[in-house]
Amino acid sequence: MAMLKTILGNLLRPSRTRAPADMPVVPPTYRGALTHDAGRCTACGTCAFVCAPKAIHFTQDPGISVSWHFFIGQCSFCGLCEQNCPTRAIHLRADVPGSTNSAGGDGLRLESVIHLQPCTRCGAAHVPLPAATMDALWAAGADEAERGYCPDCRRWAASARLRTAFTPDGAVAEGGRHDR
Amino acid sequence: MTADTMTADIMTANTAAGTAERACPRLTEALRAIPGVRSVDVRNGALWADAPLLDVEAMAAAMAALGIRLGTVTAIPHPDSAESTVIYHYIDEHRIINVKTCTRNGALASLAPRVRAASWAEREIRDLFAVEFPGHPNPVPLIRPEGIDTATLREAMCRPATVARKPSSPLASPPAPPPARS
Amino acid sequence: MPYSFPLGPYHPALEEPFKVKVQCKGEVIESATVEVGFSYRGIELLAQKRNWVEVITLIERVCGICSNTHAMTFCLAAETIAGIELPKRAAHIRTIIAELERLHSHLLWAGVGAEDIGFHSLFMEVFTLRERVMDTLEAISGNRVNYGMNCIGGVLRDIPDPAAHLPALDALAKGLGEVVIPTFTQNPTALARTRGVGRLSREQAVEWAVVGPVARASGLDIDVRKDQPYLSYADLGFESVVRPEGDVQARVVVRALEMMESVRLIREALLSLPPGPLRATQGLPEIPAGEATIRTEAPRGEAFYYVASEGGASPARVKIRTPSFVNIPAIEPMVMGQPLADLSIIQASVDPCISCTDR
Amino acid sequence: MNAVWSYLVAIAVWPGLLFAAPLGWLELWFMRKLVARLQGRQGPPFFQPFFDVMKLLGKETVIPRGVSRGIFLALPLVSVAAVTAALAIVPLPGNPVPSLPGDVVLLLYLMEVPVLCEVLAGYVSRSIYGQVAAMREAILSLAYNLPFLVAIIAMAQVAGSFQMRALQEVPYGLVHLLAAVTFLLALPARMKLNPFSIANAEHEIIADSHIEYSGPPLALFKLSHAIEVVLLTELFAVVFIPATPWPLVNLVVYLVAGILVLGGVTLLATTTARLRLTQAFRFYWVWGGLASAITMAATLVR
Repeated sequence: MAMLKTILGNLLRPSRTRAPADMPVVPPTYRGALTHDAGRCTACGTCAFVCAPKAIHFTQDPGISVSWHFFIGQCSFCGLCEQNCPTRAIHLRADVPGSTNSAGGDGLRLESVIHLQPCTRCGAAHVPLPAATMDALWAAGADEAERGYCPDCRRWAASARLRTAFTPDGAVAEGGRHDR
Repeated sequence: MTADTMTADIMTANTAAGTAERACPRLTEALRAIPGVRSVDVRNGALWADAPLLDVEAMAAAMAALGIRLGTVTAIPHPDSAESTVIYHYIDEHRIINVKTCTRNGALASLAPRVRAASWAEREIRDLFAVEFPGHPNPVPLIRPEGIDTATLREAMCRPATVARKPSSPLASPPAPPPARS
Repeated sequence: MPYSFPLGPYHPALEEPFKVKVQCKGEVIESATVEVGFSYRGIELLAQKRNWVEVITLIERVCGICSNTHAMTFCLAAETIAGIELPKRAAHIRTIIAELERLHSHLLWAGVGAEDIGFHSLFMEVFTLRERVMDTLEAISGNRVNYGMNCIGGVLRDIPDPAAHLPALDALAKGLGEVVIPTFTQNPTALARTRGVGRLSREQAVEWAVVGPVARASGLDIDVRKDQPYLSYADLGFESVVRPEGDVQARVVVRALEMMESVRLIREALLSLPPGPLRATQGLPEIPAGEATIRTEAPRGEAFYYVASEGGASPARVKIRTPSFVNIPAIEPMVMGQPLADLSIIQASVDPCISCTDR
Repeated sequence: MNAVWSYLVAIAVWPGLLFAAPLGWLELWFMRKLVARLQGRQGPPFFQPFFDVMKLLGKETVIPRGVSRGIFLALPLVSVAAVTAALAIVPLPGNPVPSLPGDVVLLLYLMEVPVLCEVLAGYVSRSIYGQVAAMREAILSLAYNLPFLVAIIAMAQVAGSFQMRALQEVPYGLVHLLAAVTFLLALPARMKLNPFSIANAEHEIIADSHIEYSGPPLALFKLSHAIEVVLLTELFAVVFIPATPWPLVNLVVYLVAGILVLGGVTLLATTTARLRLTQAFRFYWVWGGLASAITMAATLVR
């Protein structure tokens, strides 16, 4: 009798069928397609490392740019790239539908170009820090010239400063030019 | 599993033998009594019995007497020979009892005539790693189609994995095609 | 005249490719063989060729329904090897997802079971309920299946507002208590198709070493959540559901009552979600050499994992023994002597998951 | 109008093919829509049964190897022809065919032909699923024909004649009620609806006995089923619903009665699971037999 009551109740209620037009409410946590912010990416390679189906890969134009590539047909929407990205450059956006690939290999392919800059000290091509990060790091008093350094030169500069602090008499050894 | 790690296991087994005694004396005693069992110890919350020359049928009889069911059987092929490590995983509802042994000439006596639960596990191992289980009542392929050779996975599983340990920046190395998966 | 009747590998009663081949005389089944392996994927091999982060994504795809169980059990094994203690909040969240997944799996099963006895209206009601579970899982994890909640050392996603999911649980308990359970246990036609059908005695259950709801419906009180409590089950208090009859009806009832217990567990876990970190470790996992065997109670029964590490970048061996792998062979004694018409509901009553079996 | 013409009109136009096919589709649509709404679904659009048949007409006909082409293609034709001819006998208002003595017997015979065709279709298909379906269909017809035939024969007994018009003119009484119940008992199995959808149990035997049929022959079987639905409901209405002196009112009453009967069996179908063959057989021989016995007893004590 439970069934009879239920189905007669259904007759009075509106139908539960969803037409394509009435899309269900997408929760904010929904894992849609990827978006990549080239301005935040440091090309560290973590996203490609954690991506099990290898939907993400990098190509580079040596000395000029690094490109981040994404193909939705291989993506499993696990969200590990977003979770593991140290600079939060990747987001799985709820407002971008996830299922847009086809067997033919077409579908969403993203390419995002990260332009390299020559280091102002050693000349090595590197990914510059995001502008906001630079402003925060070199806010007051720091050496403005370090803004254009590559990570290795920044490390060298920091260690040089540290050494200066320990040996204030100024006997800073020259060199420290890392090989790259 | 290489021979080195197996010896290492045996060494830990000898030092940790006392803990097994304390955890479940009756079970440890029964395990020790199975012909071929060299040592019993507790590791990672489970009982591990090491028995390279295990008498498989005696183990089945002992476990049946204790009323412990067989969970499954794991085989780990050895890369340098045709032998495989075989682990019998018994489950007594409160803990897992693992009996580790090794194939002899690529074969081990079948448990299936006595233990129903071993039938599919042994058929699968035979399909994947070419471990023979003489005495199996129904030695037909389980997961490979008829006509395809045994040892579907053996070679591939023995091949060492080429997996990066850490993420690497594309800038750190000259551009190379992504490594092909084996 | 005896004839052989193949159910599968492609058949409307089976959602996945496996085959029950029966020999019949009249309408009565005289012998049966179960064949699997139509879609073997070699995940155990692939797991050795992936790093410890990728493996979780891979293992999660062992099964489409109990994906979380597999990822979670693998993570538990890796955590055991590395000696990582799971934060309390992470354990609670894992428990919530595991029980939601059980609800989702059992409801899916109840729907398929209803279809197999030709009860289409019940199927519709059950799947409407299942939709609520899926919505809840999506709201928590962002995905309807393959939730990607687990990482070695904890969970990746938080449940910031536990109370928001309580209305869905209320609706579920109402739907189960007022429609699904009464229909399965009182509707005369549903009873006619399930009572006394596909009997597996306690002795047979022991002999075939079945696990999970199939074992509990045959009077074997085995449940990993009770026997060897993991995650938060010891804190939340767990009651296993056991029926002695061993027929399809008992399996239905066991699953139905388990769903009620799951609803209770989820509610309590949500209400008592402890504060604290989500992960015990930061960054990418480092797993030392070692080996561990872990079992958890998947919706279909006990899932067993053996994970070995040699301290490398990837696992040295991952052995997956899914509950279906031991439950599916037991279809053979169940269908023996039964009418052909009951073959589909009997094979469905063990909730065979071929994705798990052909991992 | 001479007799040949009236027969032709009755078979081809009214109440035959030209009207019965759309009416059958309408009734099938009504059932599907009602089932959908009872299950909380949207349901098919109005023209869906028509689309289904039209789509099948455009598909390729595949004949299994080793199956006699003639029999394979003849079965659906015979099935459609038989149900249409049966419908032409039913004295619906405006039916040009004169009532003949003994046409009830002819009607009952013609109504068995589509069942026979289905059984044969399953047997000749060389498919194990089709053969099991055919076996089920054959056994089930033995079960439901007991109350079905008794309901009609009881009415004939009361009328004292095996003529449709005589059945219609029987003065209203208890036998009408009992026979109607007995008839309705047999109806779900006749229409292959739950809980007696045993011969077309897709989760057990993939499909019904037409499993090997495709394209136009399958479309003819579908058409035959649609006309059979009209035939069964209108036969019920004509025999068990009291007629008024106005033919047009009668027509409306009959159609409404048919729809109501369909609604009832649909409601039953949506609240039940499918029974096993043995259970259905037992049901019909116990409850159907009981109803039949009571009905027959009522005709005697009257």
